[in-house]
Amino acid sequence: MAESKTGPAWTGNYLQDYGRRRGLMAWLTTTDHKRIGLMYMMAMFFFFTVAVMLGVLIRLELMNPGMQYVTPRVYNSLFTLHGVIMIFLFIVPGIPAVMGNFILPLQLGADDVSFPKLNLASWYVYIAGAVLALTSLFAGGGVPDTGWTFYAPYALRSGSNVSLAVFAAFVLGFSSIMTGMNFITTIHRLRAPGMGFFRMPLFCWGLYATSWIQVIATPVVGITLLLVIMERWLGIGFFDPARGGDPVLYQHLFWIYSHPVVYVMILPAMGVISEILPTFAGRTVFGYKAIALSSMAIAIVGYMVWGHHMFTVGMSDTARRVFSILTFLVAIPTGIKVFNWMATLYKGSIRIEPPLLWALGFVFLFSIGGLTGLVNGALATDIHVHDTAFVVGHFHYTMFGGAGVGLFAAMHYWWPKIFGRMYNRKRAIWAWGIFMVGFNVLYFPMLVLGIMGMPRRYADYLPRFHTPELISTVGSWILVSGLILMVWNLIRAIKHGEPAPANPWGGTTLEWQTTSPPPQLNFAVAPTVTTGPYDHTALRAAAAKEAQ
Amino acid sequence: MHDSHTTGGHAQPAAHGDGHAGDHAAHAPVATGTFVMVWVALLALTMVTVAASVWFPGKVGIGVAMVVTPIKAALILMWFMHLKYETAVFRVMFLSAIMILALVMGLTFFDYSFR
Amino acid sequence: MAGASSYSGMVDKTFWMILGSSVIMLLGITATMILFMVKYRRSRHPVASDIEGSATLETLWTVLPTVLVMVMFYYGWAGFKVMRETPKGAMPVTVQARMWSWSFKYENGKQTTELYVPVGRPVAVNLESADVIHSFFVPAFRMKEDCMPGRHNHAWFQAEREGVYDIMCAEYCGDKHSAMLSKVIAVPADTFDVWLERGGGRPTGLKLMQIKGCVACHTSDGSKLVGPTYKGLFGSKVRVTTNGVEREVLADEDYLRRSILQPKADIVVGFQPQMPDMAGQLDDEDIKLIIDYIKRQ
Amino acid sequence: MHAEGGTLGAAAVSPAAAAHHEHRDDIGSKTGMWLFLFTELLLFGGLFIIYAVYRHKYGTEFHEAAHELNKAMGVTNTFVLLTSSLTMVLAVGALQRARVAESLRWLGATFGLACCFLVIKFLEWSAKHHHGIWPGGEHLHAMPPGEGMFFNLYFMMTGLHGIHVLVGMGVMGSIAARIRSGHVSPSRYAALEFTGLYWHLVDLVWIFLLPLFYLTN
Ligand code: HEA
Ligand code: HEA
Ligand code: HEC
Ligand code: CUA
Ligand SMILES: [Cu+2]
Repeated sequence: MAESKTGPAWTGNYLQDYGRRRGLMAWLTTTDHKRIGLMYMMAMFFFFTVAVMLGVLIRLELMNPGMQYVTPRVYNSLFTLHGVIMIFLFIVPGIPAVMGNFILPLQLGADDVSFPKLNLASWYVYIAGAVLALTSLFAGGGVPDTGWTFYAPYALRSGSNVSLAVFAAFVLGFSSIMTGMNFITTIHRLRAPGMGFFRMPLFCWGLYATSWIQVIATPVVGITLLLVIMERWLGIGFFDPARGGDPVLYQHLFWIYSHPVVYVMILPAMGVISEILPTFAGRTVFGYKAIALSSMAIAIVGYMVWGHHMFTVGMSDTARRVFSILTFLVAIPTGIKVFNWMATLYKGSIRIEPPLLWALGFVFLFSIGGLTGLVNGALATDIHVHDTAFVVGHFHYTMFGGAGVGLFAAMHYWWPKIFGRMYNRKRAIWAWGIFMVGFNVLYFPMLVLGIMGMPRRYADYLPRFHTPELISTVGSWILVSGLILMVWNLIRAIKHGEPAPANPWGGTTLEWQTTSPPPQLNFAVAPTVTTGPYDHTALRAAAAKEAQ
Repeated sequence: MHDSHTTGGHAQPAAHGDGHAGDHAAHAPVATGTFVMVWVALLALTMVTVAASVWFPGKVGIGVAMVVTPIKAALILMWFMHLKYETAVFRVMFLSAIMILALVMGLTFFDYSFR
Repeated sequence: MAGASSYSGMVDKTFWMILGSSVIMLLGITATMILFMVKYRRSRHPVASDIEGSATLETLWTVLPTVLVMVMFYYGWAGFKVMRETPKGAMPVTVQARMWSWSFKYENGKQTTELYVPVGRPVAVNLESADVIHSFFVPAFRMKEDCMPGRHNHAWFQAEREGVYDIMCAEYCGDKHSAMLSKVIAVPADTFDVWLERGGGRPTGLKLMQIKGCVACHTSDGSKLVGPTYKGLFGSKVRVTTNGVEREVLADEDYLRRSILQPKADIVVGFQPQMPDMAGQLDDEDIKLIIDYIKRQ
Repeated sequence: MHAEGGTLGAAAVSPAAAAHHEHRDDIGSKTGMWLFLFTELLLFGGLFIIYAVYRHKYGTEFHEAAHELNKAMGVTNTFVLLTSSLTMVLAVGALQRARVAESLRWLGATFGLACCFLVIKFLEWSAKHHHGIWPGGEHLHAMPPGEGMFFNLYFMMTGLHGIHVLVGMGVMGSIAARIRSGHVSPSRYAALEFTGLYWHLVDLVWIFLLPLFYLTN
């Protein structure tokens, strides 16, 4: 056909309707990876908002000793839902399904992912899982109250809607697997001409490692959760001590998935940071191969450490030692990443912009999270802090301060690309500042509480824990203010922001070579690659020319 | 669905990726005789395991099964499932998946065999 | 909070060692970040240099952290080793956990709801659970080990100072998880010996029900908690579900005994099957005393 | 899901381009298919871990319980399934050689053998059911824990495998229809090839189930 959508005659972009269907229907039937990414974003933020409210409610209840607003039973449901939604609906699909979907094909110089229909299907499966999860709240039997870990035998006995919630997690797992399969294939098959594996942007490497974990670990928890349902239904007794089953085996199977899955959360976030730092330092990344390969190392070693969640369940002492030493090993590739990031700033030409601030916030908060992980990993100390607020502090620092902040960094970095608009810089920096303060006021006291001996999942506590709990609750309010400011700033930009140029930050990867927002088929001219991903020489030459 | 705006044709499928040039994964079909031989081998190996378990129940029978079953699996994978004729990428991927499963099972037994 | 067991010092030392090196690393990283941010910002350093990497540095920051984490592992292991090696001659105590109470059984049959221990003598705890997983956590002693249904986990400690220390349940176990508290009361060894000999023998029915935590779920005054009340129970007709079939049974002695030993056999209509399986924690004589008590309500 | 493997793969190119000139990435689709097979493998992998643990814990009980299984039926079923794998590769080979009718015949044979497998399985299960050996059944409930575990594992693992056989049969049916309508043809046979891969995986899993359950005494 004569008119070309990406040629000079066509000025539209993927946000505008094209083709037969219009409006909502066009979105719901789209196979465009960019639109699917946005649909994930919408759905995810809806659930995130729900879970956030639950989190704030938890803090409100814990502000003072004694029960104030809810019964213990309701409290137990609160943290269960908060955990389930945050993990299965928000942070696991978070960066891969939103940012991965949008950015991966662009960075590879491809039109779309390998299986666009599967991609759309995975969104629907995600929604189906989410609907199931929400149904479990209202269907008879009561809100699940097991914690997000569904430990047997409590989960086998609880009269609440555990089966439905567990089934929801099972369905969501499938969505995650589909995304993983899609990304691996896309990375293997659709890289632009000239882009060898070691010329791939580091975000793609992060997603590649992540996808392997999704494909290989998720089925294990799938079958485990299915067996929990069978057990509740038919009493097959695999995990029920009354029938000769072993509850510890349930924990093994659960963590065989759920430890690797924490790297599903963090690896893409680390990828985002590896993109942002070179861009704003205006130089190439330091130690490209080390960062790329350490992602794979984390993914592989990450399979071998799950036992560190079980140091007190009565595993053999040998197993405890083996898992402890392996846990320490997984910290090393993470350390390599952090050090290379620091070195990337060295002798750069740094511009302080909101994405960079979020990235540095990531490094700071995630380091605290990771380093507290070492306290958990050491046997003697984990015996004391296991299942206390210390662990709660650790995983909020890693998941929220790490993966969550990584997502926020990605949003600030790619927002102009996604919507073609700039947000207000000053407001973004304020929001970041308030967030950083609120975050630490909220979660640092939890580390202290844990060391003092405050167990987690406690609806009520002894008076001696009062002061840190109170400080923490106040922190949650500061955090909320910062986040609301951030979200408002971003949403406002979609309508009222300045139009964004194709490459507002001076990035070197392929997504910056196309217009903002990108056209429906991503690139007007199919890109070819002749250099590594972070080669700034061309940009610098262009800037020098302009200065003359 | 989008045919009102067709691209200038820059959509690039597998022209690059892992470095294959526009291949459609076509191999010369494997000879039927090869498959029949594999099948005969599979049946024979099955008989071996069954015989071992009937005549030498216990350790020997189980030992034979533990050696023979992976061989049968390899036959299926290599010939029936074509792994022998695919690029190395597939074999590497398959081995990694199996290694992870083995690793995980092994680590689990650090708990069960020491308590 | 100060440690009060023989090995809490080891644990704290490990903790400070890891925390110390972590703080140093965190401060180092943060300071570097800020320094580079100031020194190399575009206005002061307009032209970046592309440094691709350095094999020396990569090796350095692979090897040094490896050494460091191995030291951390070693400390953690050393402290843990002490925790796992119960000294010979330690006094055995059985810790019985159930939804949502603790009881303690001494070798001479004495049973309590608070754990009395002698200062300066090792105590070996044998951990049991009647229903779901609980976790025996004494923060001041830096000790924690789960009570697993169907298994016997073990741990030990030795109180170094007199005092009263919290026991908390650290594994989520249902509605009153956060109320599953008790105390360790560490007293001088000679006082302890006197205490242990006093008040031995079998408790009364009511006392037993307090010790075994029945009172957490049942009352005698007609109000219902997690479980039904005992008031007017004996001799009444109870609607129960047996294997999914609803039926009416007479609450006689046999029924009561079955309710206690195999609580999942008949589930009273209107209640969840949450009652712990008390078979392992009560003997025949105990059960008789309890039934006698229920009869009188 | 795997059924779509082929079609989705064929649609890997953006639709706009597809309208223009036909593009497919068979290797890409095959990569996706293998990834899917890995997830299947790991799904069973979870059960294999459980089996290993309880075999370790209840060795003697497992040996006792295995006596109750019908070895002859298990072995027959193995032969049936192995043969069906052969007919499956022959179906693919025939299509590659553009012998469509022959390919359909081999596919039909595979389908028939799958039916045969399920019938034998059904007879076996109903014999057990008859004796109250059934998940949740009272005889199974009354068994010593280890033996109960053996049978519950047996039902879960062969049950999950049986579901895979059923799904495989469904896929074969739809592929046969698509061969007949020409959507799957000697020049685009990937969908049939992937059905084959899936079917061999089902076979592969059974190869392991045989010694684990039937040859364990
Ligand atoms: C994004 C999620 C995420 C990430 C990335 C991590 C990362 C790590 N986690 Fe965490 N963890 C969780 C999420 C995460 N965790 C969750 C959700 C739980 C609780 C689940 C539950 O029970 O509900 C948990 C629980 C948990 C436990 C169990 C605690 C208990 O219940 O008793 C342990 C124990 O070892 C642990 C350890 C670690 C370690 C060693 C790392 C390492 O990967 C960290 C590596 C990072 C660093 C070390 C910091 C950065 C590096 C440097 C600054 C360089 C210098 C470093 C060195 C020289 C070492 N985690
Ligand atoms: C990514 C994961 C994640 C995130 C982000 C959070 C966020 C928060 N969590 Fe989280 N938490 C978990 C994962 C997470 N949590 C998990 C897995 C558990 C364990 C559950 C279990 O034990 O089973 C847990 C448990 C847990 C506990 C322990 C409960 C207990 O053991 O007794 C507490 C207690 O304070 C807590 C508090 C909070 C608070 C106050 C926030 C909040 O701070 C969040 C603050 C953010 C905001 C307030 C955002 C405000 C913005 C808006 C309202 C607008 C948003 C709208 C749009 C974007 C459109 N959480
Ligand atoms: C975790 C809470 C809990 C504890 C602790 C508990 N029970 Fe129960 N009990 C229940 C519940 C719930 C029921 C009703 C459901 C059922 O029949 O299993 C019940 C039922 C009973 C019944 C039958 C009552 C009737 O109305 O028919 C008896 C008798 C009984 N319990 C005795 C005891 C004794 C004795 C103890 C202590 C040794 C005890 N319970 C401890 C929760 C508990
Ligand atoms: Cu018992 Cu928590
Ligand atoms: Cu972990």
